Amino acid sequence: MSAPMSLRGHRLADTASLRAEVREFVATELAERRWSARCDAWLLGWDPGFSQRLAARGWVGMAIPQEYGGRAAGALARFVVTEELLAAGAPVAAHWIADRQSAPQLLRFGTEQQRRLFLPEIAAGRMYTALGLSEPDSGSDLASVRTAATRVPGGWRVTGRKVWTSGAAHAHLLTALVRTTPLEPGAPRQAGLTQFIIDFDSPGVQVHPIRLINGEAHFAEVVLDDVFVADDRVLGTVGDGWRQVTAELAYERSGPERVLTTAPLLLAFLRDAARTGIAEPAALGRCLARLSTLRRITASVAVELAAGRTPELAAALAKDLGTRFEGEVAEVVRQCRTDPGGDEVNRLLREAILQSPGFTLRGGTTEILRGVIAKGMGLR
Amino acid sequence: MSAPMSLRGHRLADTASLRAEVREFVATELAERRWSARCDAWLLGWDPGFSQRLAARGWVGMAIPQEYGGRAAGALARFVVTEELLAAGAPVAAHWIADRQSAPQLLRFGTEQQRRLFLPEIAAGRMYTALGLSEPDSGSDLASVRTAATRVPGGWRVTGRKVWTSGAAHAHLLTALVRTTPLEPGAPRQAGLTQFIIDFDSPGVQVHPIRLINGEAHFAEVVLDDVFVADDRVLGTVGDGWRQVTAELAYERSGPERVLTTAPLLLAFLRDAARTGIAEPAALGRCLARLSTLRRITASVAVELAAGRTPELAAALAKDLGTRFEGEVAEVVRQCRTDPGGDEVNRLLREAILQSPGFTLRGGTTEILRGVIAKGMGLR
Amino acid sequence: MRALSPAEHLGELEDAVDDLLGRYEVADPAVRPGLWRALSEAGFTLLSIPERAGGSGGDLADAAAVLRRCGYAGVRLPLVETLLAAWLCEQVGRAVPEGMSACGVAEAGTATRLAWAGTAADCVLLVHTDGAYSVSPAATVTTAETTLAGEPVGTATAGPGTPTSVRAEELRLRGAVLRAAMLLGAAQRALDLAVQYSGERVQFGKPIRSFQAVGHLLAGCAGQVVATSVALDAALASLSDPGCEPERQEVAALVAVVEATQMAGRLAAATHQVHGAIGFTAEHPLHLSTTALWSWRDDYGNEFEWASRLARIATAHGRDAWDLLAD
Amino acid sequence: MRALSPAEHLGELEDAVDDLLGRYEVADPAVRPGLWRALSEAGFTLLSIPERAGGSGGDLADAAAVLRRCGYAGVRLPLVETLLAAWLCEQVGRAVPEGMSACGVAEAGTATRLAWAGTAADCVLLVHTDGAYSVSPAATVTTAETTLAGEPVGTATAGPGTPTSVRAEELRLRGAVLRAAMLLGAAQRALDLAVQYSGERVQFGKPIRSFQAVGHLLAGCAGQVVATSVALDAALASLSDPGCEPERQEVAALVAVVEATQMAGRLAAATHQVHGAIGFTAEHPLHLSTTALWSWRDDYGNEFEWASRLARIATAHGRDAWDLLAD
Repeated sequence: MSAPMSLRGHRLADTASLRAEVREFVATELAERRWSARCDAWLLGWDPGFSQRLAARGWVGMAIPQEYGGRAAGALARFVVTEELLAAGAPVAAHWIADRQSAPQLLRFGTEQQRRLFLPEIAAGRMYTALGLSEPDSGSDLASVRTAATRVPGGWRVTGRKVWTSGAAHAHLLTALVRTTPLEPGAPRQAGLTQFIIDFDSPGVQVHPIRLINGEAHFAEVVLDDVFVADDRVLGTVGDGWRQVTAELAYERSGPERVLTTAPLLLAFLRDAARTGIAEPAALGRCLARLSTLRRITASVAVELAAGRTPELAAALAKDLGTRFEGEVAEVVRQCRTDPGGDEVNRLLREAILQSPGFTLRGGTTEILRGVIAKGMGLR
Repeated sequence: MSAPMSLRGHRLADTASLRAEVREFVATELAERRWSARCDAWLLGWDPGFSQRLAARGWVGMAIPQEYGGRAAGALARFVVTEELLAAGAPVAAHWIADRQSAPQLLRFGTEQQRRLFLPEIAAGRMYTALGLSEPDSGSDLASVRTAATRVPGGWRVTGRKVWTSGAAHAHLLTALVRTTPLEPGAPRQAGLTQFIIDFDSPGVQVHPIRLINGEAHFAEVVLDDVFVADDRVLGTVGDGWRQVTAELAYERSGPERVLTTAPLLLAFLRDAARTGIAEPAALGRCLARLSTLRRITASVAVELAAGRTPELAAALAKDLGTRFEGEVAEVVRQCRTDPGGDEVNRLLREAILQSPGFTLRGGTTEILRGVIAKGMGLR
Repeated sequence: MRALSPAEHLGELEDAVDDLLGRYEVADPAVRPGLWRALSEAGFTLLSIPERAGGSGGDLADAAAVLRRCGYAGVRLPLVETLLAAWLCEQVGRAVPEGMSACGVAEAGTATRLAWAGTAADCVLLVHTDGAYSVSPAATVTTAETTLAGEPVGTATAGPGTPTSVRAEELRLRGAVLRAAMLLGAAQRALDLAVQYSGERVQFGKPIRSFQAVGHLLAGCAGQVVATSVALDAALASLSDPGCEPERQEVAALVAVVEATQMAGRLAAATHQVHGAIGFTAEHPLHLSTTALWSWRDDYGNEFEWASRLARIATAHGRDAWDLLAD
Repeated sequence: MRALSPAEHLGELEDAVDDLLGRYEVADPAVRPGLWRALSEAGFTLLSIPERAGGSGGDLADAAAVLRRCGYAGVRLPLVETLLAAWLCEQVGRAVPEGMSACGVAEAGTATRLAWAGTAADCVLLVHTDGAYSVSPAATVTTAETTLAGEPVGTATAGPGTPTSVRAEELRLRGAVLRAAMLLGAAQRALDLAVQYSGERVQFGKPIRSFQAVGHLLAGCAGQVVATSVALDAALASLSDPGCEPERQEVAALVAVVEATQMAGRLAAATHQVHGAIGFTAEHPLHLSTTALWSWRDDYGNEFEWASRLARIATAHGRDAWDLLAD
């Protein structure tokens, strides 16, 4: 039980001027009515123009070294930019996965050729990626991969289905986890998996949008029908896919995007509440305290990750607390408003409620996360 | 999932005059300073004088037929008296188990001799009983009984230990669940158990009080060292103890005592709040709504039980909701008071908090209850 | 012929409603006009309104049984609003509208965010002017948007009409009680779907219902549903009893509404959690229930308002609030 | 000799405190005077008070480390009160009491429910008269009763003393932050006991920690403890930073106090639940932690007051409250 206690606060004060710059940029964009704030904007807000304007300011690819077109900014700087954009509900979805997950993976596991090919485009906010992990019926059991590849001259032929792939309708590349060694009875299911970089334009790739309860289709099913993948599009080592993906989950479980999804609603409500007052202040206060704490925890995790450590337990705790916080915001706003609320609050409230089932699903359900925590505490 | 939906509200309006009588009696007792209201009074409020004054009004043994000295009042009348006494925090502990559990068991399973011997004394508020179910390390697993009896001429000799026996320090009789057939490997553990009625004065019975976190000792460990129990003190059928006790659990899971333990605190707070106001009305309102609903549910269960039905699932639901409600009352009072509170509120609040760990333990933990519910819903 | 007991009577009524609903693809907005006609012709839309006033007779329990089964089936029709409009008209001796009706309170001549305004044929408003209330058909009505549940809301205006003693709070609370019946139905459906799914869905080699966390979550849901069911029955009985004091009626109604609106949020969250990703898709029926739970709970005021009102009434009575909280 | 990093320094300090505490049967009230002397002689009772003012030097993080470990061990001594009294005396240039001290706010000349009043040798009051504050030693002090945690509380009176700009809210909030450190220690102990017990206790043939419900409950507890730990570190850093604006300090302190007081109730309930009946007995050490959690959370105002205050500050800033909530 000592590990999760080792988190120490990281001061963000030194990044105040960067924060102010981002805020000014956002204010200008809003003044020019280029977009409206959205809850869950890293999923819902697909806007290539915005991604490119952001990249022009140096705020995409901040973790990518300069030799590959990035900014090599520190983890805290990147954290601050991300926080501000999410709090503003800015449309960051297009470059999100490329910037947050694909770029670090390419840096860790990619070939020099792959890095030179993809990273500058990602840093320019022009190349977007999607992840092919979940499959039909796999749910939280990610190792149950059935999409399989067979060896052919110069590469592989991949057949199978991936579901819950966000951004598949518009992304350029799919990073898919594929079984490259048939599963032997009794062998660990985690063995024999490989990551491939698949171009969405490849023959045999079909994308079927999945319409959600909000009527939109940000996820899709990706059908891979005998798709050829050249050897130079293997990501990392053949057979090492499970370890590579698991490392990736540490990224997916810890960021401000696990806390701030509904922050645009909360902040819009605070803006209105300064005028209308609040009905049940204690509930709002508890919510604000938790927001403050979670911001500090996610900042700490970001710094730890940047230092090469993997605070898996702390990250799982952050996400367990964070995703529940995201869902509570809508209830707190409902509880505290003294009148039907302004139009923007109502719009964001509706969005927050409709997105809420997803908060605890993505990147590990509450059950899975608490299992990770229990294990980390030595309970399993 | 249809069973728990079958509860229909039972009107209590016809019992208004009885309710008024009880309330007047309570007011007189309080005016004469005979006792102070307590939370959890059915456990903490041991007062033989009160039990006998109550019996003199006909409010003990209300479910016992007149031929055995009881009142044969209806289930709703008994429910109303119980509700009023618990809400007032009156000291009902002495006669509680005899009236609520032993009398019905004697009526269902006892011999005519046992009934004639014990029931009139119980109805007079003079004979008190205790239950010997839990054993060291048994926890929620009641079938793991190790207290054992061996056959001797004219009866049995019982050796073992019972823990968490409430009222053992002052009660007259112990109804103990005892293994009378040694456990064969592979045989169901529920078989071969028998209920005995054991006089606390019998040679070989020792009572060791268990001091609780509130500094009081309402529970005890009862050590049975080769205690002789005559054949005429077997309760019901030899070997049928498990079934008899399980039937009893339906009583233990459903009454107003699973809801109203902290009602004296809530009502004292409402009395003060009429003067001082409340800080977070929504929290109080939710608590009051739940109190109202739970009163209706427990009334329905009482009527069902009296009609000979065993609404086990509904009773488990009532207790699951009820015991959590009991614990929430203290938090709601803390949340809603606008000043440090009157002396009685503070005294009751402290009592409610210190008793709170027990609310979800007795008569089946939350885990066990939810297991019963899940099973009743067809989930297991 | 043997007289039916109240429970048997309600059971037959529910079966008849289910039978009718089963003949429609309820989720499809295109069936709404036809479904309404069928429900109306069967006499299901004006239950609890006396026949002499143009209603179908029966009592509030009958009306609530229909609402509950329609909520269960995922119906999107102005059933509550039409009952409210009819009740309001009956109170002041106006003709009860025969078809779909919207109904609500107009402050300063205008009712905003009014469910079904502009879509329903009629719109009856309780008009609040100069401290007095009157009942009036709407003069102008426009549809503005749709709710989370996919139902139209709009704006309506009206001038003063027939004076009435009915106040805004009473109308809203009555609406919320009727809505609670629909919420209960929607919750029962969501729970049934979750129970069913938890048995079908296999993960890590066994049905997810065998995971303790899932079983307990569903058991907690069942408790919420039972609580609402019991509280609603009591509220309907209280509102139907002319001998019951108005304050007791109000408290019983508030208790039911607080239980129902709290249940709504919890059931929506828990049943989505059990369903995982599949319940998040438009193709799965769960959202028919959960979007209703999220939307309807706020229709006539939200759970926190109702709970605060209940607390204030109770606090005014001090210790004697105990008496008001069950009878 | 290598300089210690802040974390190493705190670690050594904590080890030294644990070492000292390990020599006492902390749960026994009879050891309190001796334990106090030992803590005092080791310089642990006046950390964060400058040496020139009669303290032991060090900063708030040092003081909090001592409080946390004492909270962990189940200590019942006026550690927070003595630090508050010393700070208050230092603010106005009065001599810092050397021994145990009570400390609190006297309204209209009297402080009620004052922890350790009558038992501690000294009692320093922040006296509120005619809208102004002053610091004064108590004139009369009486012990009235004991708290849930078994600590004495009493009443003290004082007339006006040395004028000060410190206000009641500031003193109470500072007390609550220091108390949060003790709450954190008590919570860590309760959680450690529960984790340990869940591995030892066998039910239905396996250790109860292997039941999903138990594992998840403990995981939830760990989250609460981490949240408080992170928030408290930030509050201490903020209060120690002379360059930090008072409003930011207040917000950071409120966040820590809200986290700590919420954690207290949840940890007490959950760890008792895991322990079952055994944790309910006086002989088991759990209650040393849980009675502290229940009692201390209300010492300087309760979690709902603090949370409301935080909400009001944030609401006054509107959207810009975002800026106040982390730095």
